[in-house]
Amino acid sequence: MRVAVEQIINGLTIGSFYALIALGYSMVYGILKLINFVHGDFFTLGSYLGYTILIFAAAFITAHFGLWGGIVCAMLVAALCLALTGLVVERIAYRPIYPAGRLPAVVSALGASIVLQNAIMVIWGPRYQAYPAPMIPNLHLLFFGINITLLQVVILVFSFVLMGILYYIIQKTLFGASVRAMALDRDTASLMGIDFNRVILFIFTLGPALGAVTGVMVGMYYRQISFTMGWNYGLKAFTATILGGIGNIPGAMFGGLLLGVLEMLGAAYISAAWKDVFVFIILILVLIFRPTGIFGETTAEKV
Amino acid sequence: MTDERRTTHDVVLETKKLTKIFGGLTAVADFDADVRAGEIYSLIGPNGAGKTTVFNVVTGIYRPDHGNVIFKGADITGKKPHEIVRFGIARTFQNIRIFPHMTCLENIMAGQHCRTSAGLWSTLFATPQKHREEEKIRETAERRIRQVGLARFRDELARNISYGSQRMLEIARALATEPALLVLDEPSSGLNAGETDALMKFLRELIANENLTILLIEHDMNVVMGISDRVAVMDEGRKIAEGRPEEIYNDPRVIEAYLGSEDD
Amino acid sequence: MDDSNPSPVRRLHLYETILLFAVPVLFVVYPFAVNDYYIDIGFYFGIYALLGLSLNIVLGEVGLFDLGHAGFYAIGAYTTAILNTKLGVPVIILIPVSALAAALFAYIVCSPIIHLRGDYLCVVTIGMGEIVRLALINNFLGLTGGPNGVYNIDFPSFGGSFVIDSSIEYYFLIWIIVGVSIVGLIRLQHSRIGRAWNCIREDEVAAGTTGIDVRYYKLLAFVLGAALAGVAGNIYASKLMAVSPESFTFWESCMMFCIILIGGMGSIPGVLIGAAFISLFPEIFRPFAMYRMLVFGVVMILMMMFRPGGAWPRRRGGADLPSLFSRMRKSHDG
Amino acid sequence: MKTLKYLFLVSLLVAVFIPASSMAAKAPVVIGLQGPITGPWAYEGEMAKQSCEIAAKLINDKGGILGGRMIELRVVDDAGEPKTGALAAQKLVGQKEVVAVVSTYGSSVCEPASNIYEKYKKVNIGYGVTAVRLTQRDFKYFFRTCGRDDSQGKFFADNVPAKFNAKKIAIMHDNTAFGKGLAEDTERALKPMVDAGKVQIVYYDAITPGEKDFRVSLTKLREAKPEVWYYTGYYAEAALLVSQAREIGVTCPFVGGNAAINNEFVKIAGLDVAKGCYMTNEPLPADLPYDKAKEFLNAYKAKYGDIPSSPWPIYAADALNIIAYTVDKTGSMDADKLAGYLRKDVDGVPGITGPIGFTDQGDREGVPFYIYVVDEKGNIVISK
Repeated sequence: MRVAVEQIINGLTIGSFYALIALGYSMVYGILKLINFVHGDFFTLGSYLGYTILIFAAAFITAHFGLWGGIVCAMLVAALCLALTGLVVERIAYRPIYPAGRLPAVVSALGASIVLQNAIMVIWGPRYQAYPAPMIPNLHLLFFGINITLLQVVILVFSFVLMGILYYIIQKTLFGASVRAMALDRDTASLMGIDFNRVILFIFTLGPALGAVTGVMVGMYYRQISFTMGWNYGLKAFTATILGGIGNIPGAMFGGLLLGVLEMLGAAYISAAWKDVFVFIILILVLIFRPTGIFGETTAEKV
Repeated sequence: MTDERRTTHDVVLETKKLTKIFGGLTAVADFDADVRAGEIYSLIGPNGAGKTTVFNVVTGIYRPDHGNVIFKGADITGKKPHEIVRFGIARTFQNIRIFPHMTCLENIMAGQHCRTSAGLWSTLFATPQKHREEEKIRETAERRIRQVGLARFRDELARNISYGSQRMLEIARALATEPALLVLDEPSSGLNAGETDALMKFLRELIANENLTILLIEHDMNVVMGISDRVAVMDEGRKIAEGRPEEIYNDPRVIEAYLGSEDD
Repeated sequence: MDDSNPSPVRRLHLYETILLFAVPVLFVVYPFAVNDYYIDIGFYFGIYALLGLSLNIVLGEVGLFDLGHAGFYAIGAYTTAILNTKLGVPVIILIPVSALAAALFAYIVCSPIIHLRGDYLCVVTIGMGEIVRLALINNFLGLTGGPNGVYNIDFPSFGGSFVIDSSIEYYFLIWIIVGVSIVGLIRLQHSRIGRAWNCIREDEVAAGTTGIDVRYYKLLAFVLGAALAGVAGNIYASKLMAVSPESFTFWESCMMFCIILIGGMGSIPGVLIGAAFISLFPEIFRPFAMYRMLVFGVVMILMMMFRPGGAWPRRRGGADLPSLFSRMRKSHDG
Repeated sequence: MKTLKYLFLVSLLVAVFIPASSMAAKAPVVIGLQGPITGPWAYEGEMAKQSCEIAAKLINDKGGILGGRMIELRVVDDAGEPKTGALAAQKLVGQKEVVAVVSTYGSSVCEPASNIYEKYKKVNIGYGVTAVRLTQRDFKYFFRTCGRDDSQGKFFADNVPAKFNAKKIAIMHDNTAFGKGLAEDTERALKPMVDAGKVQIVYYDAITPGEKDFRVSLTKLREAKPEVWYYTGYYAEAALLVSQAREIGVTCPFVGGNAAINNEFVKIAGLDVAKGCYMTNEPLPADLPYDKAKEFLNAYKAKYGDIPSSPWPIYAADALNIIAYTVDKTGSMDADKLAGYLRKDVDGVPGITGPIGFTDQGDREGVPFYIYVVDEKGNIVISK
């Protein structure tokens, strides 16, 4: 029992990372029907920026704002930088290619991913980088014999708050409604006076910023980052997006969390080496029986 | 239309108590109809009456919840679209669905698919038999493209020709499947007056010269009254009237349900 | 209503005619003019061309997003490796066996998922490719050798007398297979099968109501594509004499995807151009050292900016190169 | 946009041709290095390149070899991928001036590459390739300066259980060719003791490299209650493993393989967690009494700030050293002469990692092992 509960908590933690990254995928897919391969690398870049800030500005920030102040500061700067990067990438790699259709955009996205990943390698070097241990809180908590860390609790709470805010924006505000309308039918939405560029601005700043914050959290949680890690997280997060029903915001959140928990349970009760196989088989089974994901609409095509 | 041509009253297509429900909405309810060989049978009714749904059930895109579709005595209920084409029912769509990035001729050649059989091996090894078949496909397609007057666009991508031409192309593609029943979903929508007249003339010639039956959905009353042998009126998923065009034209139920709605 | 006014058939441009004859000559002469390193580059170009042709069936002709094609490639390579090293089956016999194994795998895996649309199919193929790779790493059934892979694979030989073991022999082996595949694919493109595939890509519903068995032709594309990828796997395995999971990653699938889009969907000359780009570019740009992938990415974006339809999109009707071939053949037939 | 296009093309052309036009001075001796300069193992490639550059510089600063000829290093990238590796090898064998090659990191990349070197008769010395089978192919031109999986596995079986008085052993690997090979060989070496009932392997499983979360595997490990835990993979995962293990309450001693513990490990895991972690390792440069080691280490540290964070780059430097030595001694560039000399006459030649000699198969002779431990200050020292 203790093991199972611990695994589920671990699964939720890793799942919340997937979920936050998946949101970025899902928003872009919803509007542009584009698999945004570069998103995993936004996440990596965010993680490296957070690392750099903690390393170089550590003493100053911690002295003025305390331990958590330093972390918040790293997250904010990383998020801002990535929001900007997101816009730049959209402008350079995607905007000129939209009119040509979605498949060329996929290649362009792959190209952008290669560029970003290798730029990170060139700038920070190919070695693993370690988040500075003194900058990271390491307090253990014991609830009824269940071992979790303070950091884990903070990450979980913070992730859920972020997801809650995004959920609120998308589902409850007028602007969110316009994003959803755009996702449903771009032409009609444009005719109704919704500004396409504003929606693009929104998804290409918020998505990467969320990715960056996740990157910093991952850096703190595991302490160690590498320039290739975005590829792995990106693949998992994209899988989560599909699992939940692509383009569907609550679906992406749920898909991410589910994927994390499945992965941990698969590792615990089947085999650590085969856990990804387990996850992909579940994904395939879900899609066989629900061809548009768990939360996907199952409307028949209008003929 | 002259009555002499209708030499037979053989039923080609028969639907029995056809019902299709989407979620809570009954799109088609207990729809009975019989289409006789050699006639033009039109289905009219206000928007949302379930006409296109009937077409989709007949051509296998939807599976009915109840009821049967009988074609030339065979029960084809729930068969897949490509199987139904093989039985001899071909259709067009309300919003034209051609293959935009293929040439006009290729579009029509695709229609011959179900009447030919060359498989993987005979294609890879280019057997003489495959070669002959390909010639036949090409000849049929050439004949049909001339028939609809699009021969000059033979090698043009289908998306590059005019809307009216695309309509004719879609009909030619359907004809290339060598159907006994041609199912046309609003063929005149989007056409100008001249094109509509040409279409009516074309359909009349078609029914006169070929061994064919036509099932039609049409909004344009001039077309309906001008070429139909019989007309069925649908409202809210049910058939409310059936008969010769002039009978329908004067039927008070129809005027109330359908024509009456235009007074709003 | 007859207008017998056929459009004039578009004639080949001069450069096209030149290319048509010069390119095959170039391919034959090339290996005699350079050293083994450049011949090997030509060989890997051939491997990617074959992989590109195989994915082109699925992605280019039918429009199915397959981002797990490396899985089929892996099945072919490992079938060869395992049967050759464990049972001593000659590599040359294993060419069709690998093709069949990959085709069978594709049939079994794709049957239940073939109805999925667009990106849902895409992610399932990604999952399929990853499952294959992970199974190889985890030493599936004790056969795949785990991360070390399988080694000591023989060279292909014809009855033991003629052994293919030099770079130039491999070069011709792969390009003969590519050539044969191109002929086969051109024939398919100009047959009811190829048209059926294109119809499905254009409009699945309309294809169904035009009498095309959508499910059957989608599966056929996957099976044929997998079989060709399996052949590529066989040759790759015997060339390297060893296979290991690093060669069959998701990245490899992405590169195959790029071959098609860089070249042009459904275009055979396009596939060759795309394969050349993917295989030659990293070699040409070796002097860039760690910057070379950076440049590679930038060029990918630029290509899509300037030629979004691919370097050599398929031309239809009139005289595209493939139809010229078939017309030439026809005139031979009399 | 058009100018941009041309500008780009021109810069590409320039970039391609500049390296070719570099001037040739007094004919240097060219030694190749094939390594993963890009790709997932790029950090290994980078360090190997740095190490070889340092090693070459040390030789050149002393006046080179063969009476004043300089060593020139020619690096080719194999991206840690077999096909690219084969092409890289093919590129080097086509260059007649390349005398011999230091090649490469990763056994599955080395396999096809060494086939090519063998076929084209080019001496190649592996530096990060530990799979046993590589030297069992009766190859004439293949050598390696690093040890084999089974030598370390045997060392573990002979020493570690006794040291910790442990009966229950957990073995964990990372599913890389190296990690898995070492784990399998350790298991094999332990087998006689297992059969005799002296020890018990209570846990044997793999984690996935590149992952960040191993809590699940560790929970399983915790439930198996081992008395010593051997991890055969790399430091990046090892650091995470130990941190996470201590978090969830795994208390048994951690022993890493020779790639598991280094300064980066201490940095990532933090001193609290890292201290008291053990590893089986060849003598570290810092512990080597050899002059070469001190010299190399100081030079490396002076240039890059720290010593290499994995053992392999040092083997790469040694491979380069031994090639230079052999060319100098034989005065020949002929591959057969070099291979013959390496096999027969190189014996106890001082290297960074100790005396160098090769068996008839091309394996390194007598790679010694020690148990190391991370001390209170975070230094990695030989455990008493």
